[in-house]
Amino acid sequence: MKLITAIIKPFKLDDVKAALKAMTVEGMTVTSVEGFGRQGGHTEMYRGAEYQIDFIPKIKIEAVVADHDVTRVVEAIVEAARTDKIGDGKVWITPVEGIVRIRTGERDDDAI
Amino acid sequence: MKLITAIIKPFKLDDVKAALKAMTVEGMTVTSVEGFGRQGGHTEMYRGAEYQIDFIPKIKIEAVVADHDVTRVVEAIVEAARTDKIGDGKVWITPVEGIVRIRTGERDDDAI
Amino acid sequence: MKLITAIIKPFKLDDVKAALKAMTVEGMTVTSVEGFGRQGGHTEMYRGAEYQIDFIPKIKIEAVVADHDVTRVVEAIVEAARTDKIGDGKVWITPVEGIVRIRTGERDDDAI
Amino acid sequence: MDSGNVTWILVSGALVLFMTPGLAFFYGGMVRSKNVLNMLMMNFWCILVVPLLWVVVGYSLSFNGSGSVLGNFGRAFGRGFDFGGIEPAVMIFLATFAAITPALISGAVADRMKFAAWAIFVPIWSLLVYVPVTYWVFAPNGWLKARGSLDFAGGTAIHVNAGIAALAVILVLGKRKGWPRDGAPPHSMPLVMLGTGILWFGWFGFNAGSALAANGVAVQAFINTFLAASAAGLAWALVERIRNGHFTNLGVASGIVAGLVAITPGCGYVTSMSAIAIGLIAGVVCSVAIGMKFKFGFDDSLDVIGVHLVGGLVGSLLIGFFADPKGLGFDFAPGLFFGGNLHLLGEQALANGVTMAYSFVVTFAIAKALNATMGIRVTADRESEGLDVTEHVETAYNNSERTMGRSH
Amino acid sequence: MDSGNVTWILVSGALVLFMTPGLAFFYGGMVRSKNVLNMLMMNFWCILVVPLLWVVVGYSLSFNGSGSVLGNFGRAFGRGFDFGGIEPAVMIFLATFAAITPALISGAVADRMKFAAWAIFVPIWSLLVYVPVTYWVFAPNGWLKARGSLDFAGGTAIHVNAGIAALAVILVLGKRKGWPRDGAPPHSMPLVMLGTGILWFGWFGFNAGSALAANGVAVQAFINTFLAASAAGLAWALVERIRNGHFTNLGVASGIVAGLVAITPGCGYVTSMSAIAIGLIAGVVCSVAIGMKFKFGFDDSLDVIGVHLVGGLVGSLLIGFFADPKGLGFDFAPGLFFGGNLHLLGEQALANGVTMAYSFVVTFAIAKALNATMGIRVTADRESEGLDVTEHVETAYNNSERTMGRSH
Amino acid sequence: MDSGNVTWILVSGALVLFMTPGLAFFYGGMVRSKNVLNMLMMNFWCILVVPLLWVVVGYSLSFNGSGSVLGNFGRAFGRGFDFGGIEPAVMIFLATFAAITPALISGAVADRMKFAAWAIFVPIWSLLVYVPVTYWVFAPNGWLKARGSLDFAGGTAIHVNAGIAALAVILVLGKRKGWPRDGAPPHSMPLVMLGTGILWFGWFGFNAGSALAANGVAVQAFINTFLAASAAGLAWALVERIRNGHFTNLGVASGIVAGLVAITPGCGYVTSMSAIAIGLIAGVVCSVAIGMKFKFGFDDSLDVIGVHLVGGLVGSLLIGFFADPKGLGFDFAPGLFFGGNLHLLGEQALANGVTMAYSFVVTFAIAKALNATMGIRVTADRESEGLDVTEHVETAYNNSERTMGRSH
Ligand SMILES: Nc1ncnc2c1ncn2[C@@H]1O[C@H](COP(=O)(O)OP(=O)(O)O)[C@@H](O)[C@H]1O
Ligand SMILES: Nc1ncnc2c1ncn2[C@@H]1O[C@H](COP(=O)(O)OP(=O)(O)O)[C@@H](O)[C@H]1O
Ligand SMILES: Nc1ncnc2c1ncn2[C@@H]1O[C@H](COP(=O)(O)OP(=O)(O)O)[C@@H](O)[C@H]1O
Repeated sequence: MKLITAIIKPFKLDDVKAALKAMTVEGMTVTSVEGFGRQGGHTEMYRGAEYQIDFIPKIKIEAVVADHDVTRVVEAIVEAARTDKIGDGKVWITPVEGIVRIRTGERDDDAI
Repeated sequence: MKLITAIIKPFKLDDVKAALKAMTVEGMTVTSVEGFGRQGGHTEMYRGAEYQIDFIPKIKIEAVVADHDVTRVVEAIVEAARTDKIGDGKVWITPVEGIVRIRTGERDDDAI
Repeated sequence: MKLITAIIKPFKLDDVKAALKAMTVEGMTVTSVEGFGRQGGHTEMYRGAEYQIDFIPKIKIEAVVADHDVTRVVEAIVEAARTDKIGDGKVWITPVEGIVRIRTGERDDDAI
Repeated sequence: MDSGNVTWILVSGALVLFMTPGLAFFYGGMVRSKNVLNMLMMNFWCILVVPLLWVVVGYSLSFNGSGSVLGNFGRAFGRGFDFGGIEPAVMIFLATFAAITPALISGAVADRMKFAAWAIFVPIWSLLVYVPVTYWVFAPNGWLKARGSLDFAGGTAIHVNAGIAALAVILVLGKRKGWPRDGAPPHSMPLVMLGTGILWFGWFGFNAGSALAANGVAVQAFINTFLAASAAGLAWALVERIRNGHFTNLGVASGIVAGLVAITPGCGYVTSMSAIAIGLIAGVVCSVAIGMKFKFGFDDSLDVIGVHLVGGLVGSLLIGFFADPKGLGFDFAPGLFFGGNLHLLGEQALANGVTMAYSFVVTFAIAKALNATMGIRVTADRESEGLDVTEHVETAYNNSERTMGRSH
Repeated sequence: MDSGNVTWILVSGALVLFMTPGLAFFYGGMVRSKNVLNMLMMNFWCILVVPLLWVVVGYSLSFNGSGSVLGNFGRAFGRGFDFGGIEPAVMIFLATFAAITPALISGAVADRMKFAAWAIFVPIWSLLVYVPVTYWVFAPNGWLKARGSLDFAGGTAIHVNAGIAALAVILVLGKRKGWPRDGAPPHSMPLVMLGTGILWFGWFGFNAGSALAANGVAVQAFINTFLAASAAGLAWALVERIRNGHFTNLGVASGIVAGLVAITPGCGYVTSMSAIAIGLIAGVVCSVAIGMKFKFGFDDSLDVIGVHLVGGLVGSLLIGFFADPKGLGFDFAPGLFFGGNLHLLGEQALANGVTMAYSFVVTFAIAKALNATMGIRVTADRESEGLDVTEHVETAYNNSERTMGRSH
Repeated sequence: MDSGNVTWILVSGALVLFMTPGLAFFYGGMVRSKNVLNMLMMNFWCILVVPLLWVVVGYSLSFNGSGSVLGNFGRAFGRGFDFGGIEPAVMIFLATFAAITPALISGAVADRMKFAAWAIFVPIWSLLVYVPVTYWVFAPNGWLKARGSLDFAGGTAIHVNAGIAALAVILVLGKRKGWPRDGAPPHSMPLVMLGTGILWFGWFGFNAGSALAANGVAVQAFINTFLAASAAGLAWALVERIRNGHFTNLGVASGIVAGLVAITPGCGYVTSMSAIAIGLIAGVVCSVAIGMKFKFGFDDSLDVIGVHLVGGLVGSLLIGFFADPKGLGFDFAPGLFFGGNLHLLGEQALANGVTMAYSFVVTFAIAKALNATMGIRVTADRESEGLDVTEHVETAYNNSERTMGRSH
């Protein structure tokens, strides 16, 4: 199994979710994060003082998937999240050595 | 060392923390996340327009533990987080290649 | 490639970001988390009832870096985040098997 | 009709109407973020339903009559008023009192009551409990008033009444899951403090407006309202500082409200220094009284009993000591400290005792009846998931930047 | 000068001024957190620019004159007032009406209008639309008033006027990206409810203050304002309960505002029971009317048309049925239900028809002209990123514990 | 006693009381979320402690006397008042002024002052600084007033006084860690805007209420308060637009408050057009003045000096130019633009100079003394962790769904 982590633009979440649902990825976990990257940030101004805000709201999606699904899932995410504008984000893959479904105690591929 | 990641129901955090504390896991990091899974979401309604909310508040716990502790810790979490109802969440294990305690510079098992 | 995960004190984020920027780490993702550790928490009191708050606000930084950068980056983070007081946090390293830049489809070291 | 008096009554009415949203924020800030909309809704509901009921029959039954126990229908459906006189203004001013009284109860039932049951409870309780008690205490011929008890702006009829009713309802409703071991701190203290500010602001209308004219009594009631709130806020803060080592915002807020409750019955009967004394006493007593619930094991979520019942009783009984007709220059029975005898204190005790007994019994019966028919408690699952989503299909805060699909 | 009347007018003025921030929170809570400051700013802008304009020329053109279509400059630059008389108080009281009227429109253009365009739109619209319509409807010699139409506190001149103007602007502005398929729930319902509370509180000044004296009419207007809000809040809540199964906070809030809008034109012309009827009707009609936008495909973000245009029309036309001079004891044309004929209803229809036609055409022209010159819509990128950061370089909520670099 | 005047004073008192929570939200929104409760508490503390002090001795020493420098104890402990007269209403109205004045200072010391030190500072400062300055400026025989300086509602006695005191305290207190390099944007701009709305609303009571009667002066003060706030909000917004390219909410909010401050001393002495001029000038001057702190290196966290000291001075000195007894039709010294000579301007300068000198020296001494005995600054650790948790064992926002253990 692998853990697929995707950093995407917030307004793309609905699309990515739909894409994953369509390919029967049945679970994922979503976190509100802030990203720093080439996209750069913006400046805010309060009573004349400038604040450089380097961090931009992003959404992180984590999904543990079976090995044979990894490529498809990554592609689906990339497809759904792309706007072709800077800041679209990344998807990365890390190894998972085991997973348990808390409710049933099922393990590994059964637990995904 | 391994990184144990658990997705649990928010109101179970206190129990899981107590269980981990009891087995002398001395550190963990907690994030408010939203989960998508079999549990399904709910519908909200504002001025007659329906919003399908697919994401449910969950808590993510991350703890880096020594290899020999992994099984015990996973079991303790599963035990403490279970309500036997859908949506109880998952626990998964990923490899960690090194860890440093920032304050002291201690490394690996000493740093956990 | 490796994923470097750092848990730091919130007010150190600016310093860590500056340090990483200085060494041309061009991307990272930041999450507001709560930490449980030796630092301990604090007590709050509402109408005479005591609440033991075990969790302390922390910042999690995640950065995927090329293998040859790992040591430097970890050291830079440790350096920048240290206050020598308890609760400074941890940095850990996990393996990454692949990464894609959503916008361009570039992969691995090119995508970082 | 004196334009100054009319203005005073109308402004006071607007202020008291504003108190119910204020109460909603005061309570709403204290609950968890998953239950805040339910709390707001329970309060707003009272300013929808009760005023209509009040104009249709409530006012007439509460104030219009010559008997000693209940009014008649002489002012029902808005009829019988002299359009050029002051009475319509007084009637609508009093509508806000009728509305906020059941709203007070909502703090006790927080986090677990079916909204449908609350929706029905409010008008029934208003008719069966609020209306008769108000007649006894306030109507010119009401028997408790006629015997000589004093209640300037609603200590007995409103705070004691609502406080004891809260106890009756929660005895039927039961404790929240996990209580008292588990809990959650207020989800938004700034919201609590906003509610506190609005309540204090509005309470000037509540108390000083109850003079029903812009005269010396109104001024004194205004002064007393101000000072008792300050004194009780200070007292509660100091109790916490001494007992626990810190000044807390929630302590100050609670003290302010306790002081406002306690001065409500006596604000037109005591001098400034007595108002300070009443405030200090109420702050100390209520800050201790809210511990009772843990001792006796009733889950009064937001301390309606500790603040409104106890604060109301304290303030009402202290009239028996502090009432000072000479100091204020108009005529009523003096309290023990100002040349009176035990009679006034006895009447205060009787009025509150009768109110508590009646309100408790009838409220308990209403709650039992609703529970037997429709059920008054949400399921355990709904309680865990939160009442905002399950009872109202809404979420209080959606701070995300996300866009989502919508259908209609 | 009667001190009670002056007090009433000044207090009412303060209350109505407070309504604009209230409206800002009501609207601001409903938008996404990335657009809330833009919404607040559009509203606050109106209380900066319009009152200045009002004192300089607006009031004079709107009220001072003997012609039937527009006033003159006799009171321009604050001149010509009798310092000891009531007129200065009335002038400043009315400034708050002028200010809140364009603010109402902001709810329709939410999330996508260039702030610079709004900044210019507001004073132009006030001068070209608000001022003449106000003269026709309210000035002693205004032609719609002279013909016999009734508008006590601004149903036609304010709500219908702003509502139809909102339609004109959004037809030029276009729909938000993704609308109607995508959307986002209100980012802070407590903020919406706070706005609702402030609006209701302030509306007593709006309606009852419009009597311009603390007299029996003011009292009745106060009562009617109260009851119509309650009734409409209840009606809207019940419609939702029956249609969708739940009582919602946003439903209650929307109903309260709809009721307040609907009673505005008639609050000084109907009795209490009629006010309840008007509130109930408005609550039902408006809760259905807000669905129109999906049917006809205009993106009225926060339902300004469904609530203010429709609510204002309902209330204004219902005067033709419910106006009751005998019931209130002073002199004006009776409605159909109280001995009148169709004449009044006809005049109401005419006044609203004329207002709608004029306001729509002129507003459309202003919006087109601004669009042609400076553009009134933000770029798609700015719309996605949010208007707070892109238009105002500010963020509403920074709940982080983080410290950041600053330069100045 | 005229019922209209009493109503006006009481309503104004309620409005001004509401300003202190308003100020708390205005300031509280600007600090970080870890310090907001400390900010609220510093403000609420003032409405607990100061009113009690005021009734017990403050009012008597500030207003009751025949000497030129200080009052006597003739009204101490609430005694000596004529129960049927207007004085008790005036006394309690003025209590709200006494309370908000030290509250203004809290904005300067944000994020780093020990609450225990603040708790003691407030009553001491009130007695040693506020009371005498008030006597000089306002009491019938006060020496600055007797010489001929004008201060209608508290520009000198309140804003200049509090502003310079803020400077004295922060010189003892020192800069926040990391200032000026590091900082944090306001944690909740909606809270700031709410505070702004409440302040504006309440300020009508502050300024127009200071006429102490519902007369022509009150009306003019009301108008001027309105217009100066609008004009200054607009001016500040335009300065930012020109200088930085954007209209910001915080700019508008700051401008509104600056305008309200600046019109406070002159609101009963100038005409509407002058009020607009004063507002415009104050908006421009204050928006520039808040940059001083970076230049001179004093850490005035929320710009109390830039807004209240500078705004107060501007408004007070401009009386010397704009005072217009003929325009207003009652009797006082005219300003330079309306037929006066330099005398009035000189007196204004003197009154403010004396106030600044006295207030600075005594406040500095109080702060030094407190620092030497108990310490006035929290430890660096507490400053980093935040004052809410460390000083008040509370957290402002707990938006989690989590349940936690509790003991009691
Ligand atoms: N090396 C990295 N490690 C972790 N997250 C990264 C990394 N690089 C970028 N990100 C995340 O991806 C987001 C987008 O990256 P950015 O460089 O702005 O644009 P792009 O994805 O188009 O290259 C960032 O905001 C950040 O959250
Ligand atoms: N494959 C997955 N990868 C990551 N997180 C998952 C995955 N499947 C489920 N989750 C997380 O676990 C939570 C519970 O899963 P769900 O399918 O609803 O119920 P259950 O755990 O009972 O099977 C989800 O809300 C989500 O946060
Ligand atoms: N084993 C662990 N796994 C994950 N996170 C940890 C672990 N131990 C500590 N942390 C994180 O690091 C933070 C600091 O740890 P703590 O033990 O308090 O101090 P120190 O870093 O000085 O040893 C914690 O608040 C927590 O977020």
